[in-house]
Amino acid sequence: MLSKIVRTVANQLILFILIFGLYVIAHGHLTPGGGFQGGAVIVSGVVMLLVAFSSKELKKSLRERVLSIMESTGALIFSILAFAGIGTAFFYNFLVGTPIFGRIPAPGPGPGDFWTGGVVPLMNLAVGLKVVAGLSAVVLAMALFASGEEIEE
Amino acid sequence: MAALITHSSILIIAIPLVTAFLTPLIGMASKKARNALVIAILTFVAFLVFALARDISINGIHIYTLGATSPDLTIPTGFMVPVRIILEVDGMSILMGIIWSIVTLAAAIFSLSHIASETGQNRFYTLLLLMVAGGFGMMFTSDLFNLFVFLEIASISGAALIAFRTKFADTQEGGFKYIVVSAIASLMVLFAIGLLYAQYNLLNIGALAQVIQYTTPDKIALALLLIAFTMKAGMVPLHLWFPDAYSVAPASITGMLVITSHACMYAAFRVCFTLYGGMLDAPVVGWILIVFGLLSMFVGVTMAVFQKDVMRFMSYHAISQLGYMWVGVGVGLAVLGNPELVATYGRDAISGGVFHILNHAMYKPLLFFTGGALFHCTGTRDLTKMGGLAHKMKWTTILYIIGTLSISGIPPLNGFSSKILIYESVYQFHPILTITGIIVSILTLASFTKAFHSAFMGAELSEYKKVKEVPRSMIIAMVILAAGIVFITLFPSLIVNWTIHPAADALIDQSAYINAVTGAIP
Amino acid sequence: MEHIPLNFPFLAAALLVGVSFYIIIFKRNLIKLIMGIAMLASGVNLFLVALGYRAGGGAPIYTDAPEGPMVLPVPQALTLTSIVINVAVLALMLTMVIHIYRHTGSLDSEKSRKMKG
Amino acid sequence: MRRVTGLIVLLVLVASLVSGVLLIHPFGDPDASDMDDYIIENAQEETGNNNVVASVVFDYRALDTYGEATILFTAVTGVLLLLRTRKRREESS
Amino acid sequence: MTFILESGYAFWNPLIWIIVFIVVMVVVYFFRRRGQKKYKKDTAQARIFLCGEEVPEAEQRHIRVGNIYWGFFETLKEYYNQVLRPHTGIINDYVLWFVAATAISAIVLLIAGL
Repeated sequence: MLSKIVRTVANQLILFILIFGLYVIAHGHLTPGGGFQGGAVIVSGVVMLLVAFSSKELKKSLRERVLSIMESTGALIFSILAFAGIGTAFFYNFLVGTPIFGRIPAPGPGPGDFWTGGVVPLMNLAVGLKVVAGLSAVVLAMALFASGEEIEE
Repeated sequence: MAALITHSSILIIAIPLVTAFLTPLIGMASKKARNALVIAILTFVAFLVFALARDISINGIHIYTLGATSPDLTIPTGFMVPVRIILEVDGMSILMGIIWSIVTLAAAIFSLSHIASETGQNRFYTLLLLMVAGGFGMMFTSDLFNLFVFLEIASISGAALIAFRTKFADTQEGGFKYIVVSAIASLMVLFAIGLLYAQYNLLNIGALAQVIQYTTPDKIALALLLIAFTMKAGMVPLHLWFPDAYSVAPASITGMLVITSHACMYAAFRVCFTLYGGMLDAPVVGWILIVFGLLSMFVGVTMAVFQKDVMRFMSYHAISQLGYMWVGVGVGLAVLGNPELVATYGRDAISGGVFHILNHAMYKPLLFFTGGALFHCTGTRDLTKMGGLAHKMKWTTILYIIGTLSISGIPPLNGFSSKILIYESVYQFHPILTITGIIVSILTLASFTKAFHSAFMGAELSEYKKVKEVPRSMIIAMVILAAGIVFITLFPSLIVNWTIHPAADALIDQSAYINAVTGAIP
Repeated sequence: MEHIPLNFPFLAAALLVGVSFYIIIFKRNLIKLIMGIAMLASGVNLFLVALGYRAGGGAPIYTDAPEGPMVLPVPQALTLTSIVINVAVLALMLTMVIHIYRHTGSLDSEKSRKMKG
Repeated sequence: MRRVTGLIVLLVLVASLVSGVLLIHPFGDPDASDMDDYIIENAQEETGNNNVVASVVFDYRALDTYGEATILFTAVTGVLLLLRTRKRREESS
Repeated sequence: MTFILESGYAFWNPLIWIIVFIVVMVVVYFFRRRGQKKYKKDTAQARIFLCGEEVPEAEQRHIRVGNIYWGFFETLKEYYNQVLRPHTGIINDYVLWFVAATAISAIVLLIAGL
């Protein structure tokens, strides 16, 4: 556990990292970024917390069981989105042309519309959830194992 | 039902994946529900595979374009080359799929009691299902990069499963070696994919095969792909990691790892026959495969005679048996440019090699399972500590004998029927290949007799007074594979006509694979 | 051969692969070996992403895109996939090395080995 | 001995890799780009995405991404499987 | 015919083999029945005779794996010395073999194409 200054700063900074990561995830279909990248940004915040506080402290708020469930949920959402298009073909982008994320942008360079992309923004969200949960679980498990703590089954 | 068949190729990959994501959630609630789910899903997948196999035997190559407006629409309307990922299942792929579905089902049943006393079972079954999906993906995809992705799924889950028993040091070492080798091999595959992509701007195997030129970068890419896949398949002199990784894994996983080796072998065949095909300098590549194959046969079996660890001993035999397939298919590849020789003995050689894959996939997991049963009962893999186990483990003994006779090519068991196909066709190419094959076969019988004697024969030993026959689920798993052996034994011609010849023809006939993608009428 | 001066990124990728193979072959420390594999992955990724470059091209994103050609999008997607795969592989490798160190007390690939022959 | 053989072999490999990469298209000028041009032109219309890379990742090559997500899941499961400790300690105590 | 496997030169039929096997077994059984009738179990007839020495316990008589095929290994000692040399068990060597095989096959393919 590092000094109080570091802990306080980390406590404040995590919010901004979280917002930035969510921005990267949510705008993955418009700007550079996406689920993996945004997820990695958020996990970097988790690593910062892990350095600032000890793994013992972090274990209280980030339960591995919860992380495991979150990860499975993300993967299942992704699978459901993939299976939903099976009426036509697996992974068919069935949301294009529907009210949800279904608008089609004007061809060529443009300002970009949030409600476009079909299933892509949703898949970005699912992947983001999965990456956040998965990589946090790995980092946390390694830290806990190194410090000789117990890891949940 | 028709819709199920249309989508079956992706369902075979996706259903185990979804189940793998669900397994941790269900496992938290109930162990029994989880076990039942795993077995049920694998049975359903096996059913789908057989349905797809029937469909392919009637309607020809099955094709599935992911995300297109219609699964048959491989190339976007008004365009020349495929853009999306395409799954393409032909005779060879479905043969591998049938093998994989049977062996995974048996392995899952075997695991039920084999790892019953260990912790971390939820994650074990998750990884097992992921490995199943990775294997099917490798066999069914027709996209090079997708092949790389599924290769990685299979190897990462395999490595984690090898290291499953964390309390032993050697499991960690075996898992580490396996993952290092896999990582390097798959990165080199990726490099080769980059070389091919740079020149033709394509990733689909069929579309690439149509335009490939065999330029210098193509040759480098061929060398990288070939050696990377042969390394993953465990060919001498790249076999060194093979016994280290296979001997320490739980026996059910070892049985599956053998088939992932076959899948990598299948990928190597796919690269040689389908991707390069007619452009290939066939005699040179054929001779490379034959020479390495002969080395595998001989070094594998002589190292096996030497071993004292039962799983290690069987792993070396797996290397040796893989050599037969390399030789058989290598001879077929060497004469590929000459249609006359292909008709005389090339097709028979390839059929023999492919038939040996099927046979090996039946008896080698069976033997590994018996080795696992010995470990389950005695707590050791060391043959020097064993003896007299036939008194207590009658079923295991009988199944071990079936496996032994089969692997040594004793008539009438199935190992003989594929070996005779290889011997007779390969003899016309070069007699020394057949002679080596027969010597290796004799040494195989000798070493298995030795292991049989030291583990099963002799008087009951005092330290194993309390040993009991293995639990029923393990016996059921072994009996499934033994039933496969008996079936192939009794109806060799049926199997060859229905599955082996279509597979061999799929390898020889490159144009059918290309036409299925590009949509040309054959 | 006339385009050698322009091919430096490809050359760098090939040399990076060579250097990382040197590390993997000659360094006995397991952590260094893992670093070598990470470098190998970087070399391959560099090669892949360099394949898609088009002179003067911008990112293949239409949102407020400048005029001009766009670089090829598929190599970028492949590289993204490959990077994530390598993260996964490295995590698993490090876990196994932690265990190897716990069991044998050594990170040397010769001293920590149990299986031979 | 091992060092010399290793270096020679390594140099041969690097030489062949270099000869391979030098003979492909010049940097910044791909020879063939049919597939990518098709994607750049049609991504907006077919998938409704302004970000062409995202449309490749999640639409044209979605199975790769599915596999990639699966690999991450696999690795996380593997790491958590290998670092499990609780039950073992109960056994030993 | 689902039983006959054509193999290029000849054919293979497991059914015929099994029938012949059964016939041979019957013949062997027939000869066996004509054997000595005086044999009795658990008499001195059936015991092991070791030059009058004391016979060790059944458990000690089991030949362990290390002692089987001793002559084979002794004859092939040179071969085994050579073949065991690459099996070092060091992961770096495994990668070296991979690099060597790739380099050699790349060279072979390049030279063969000239």
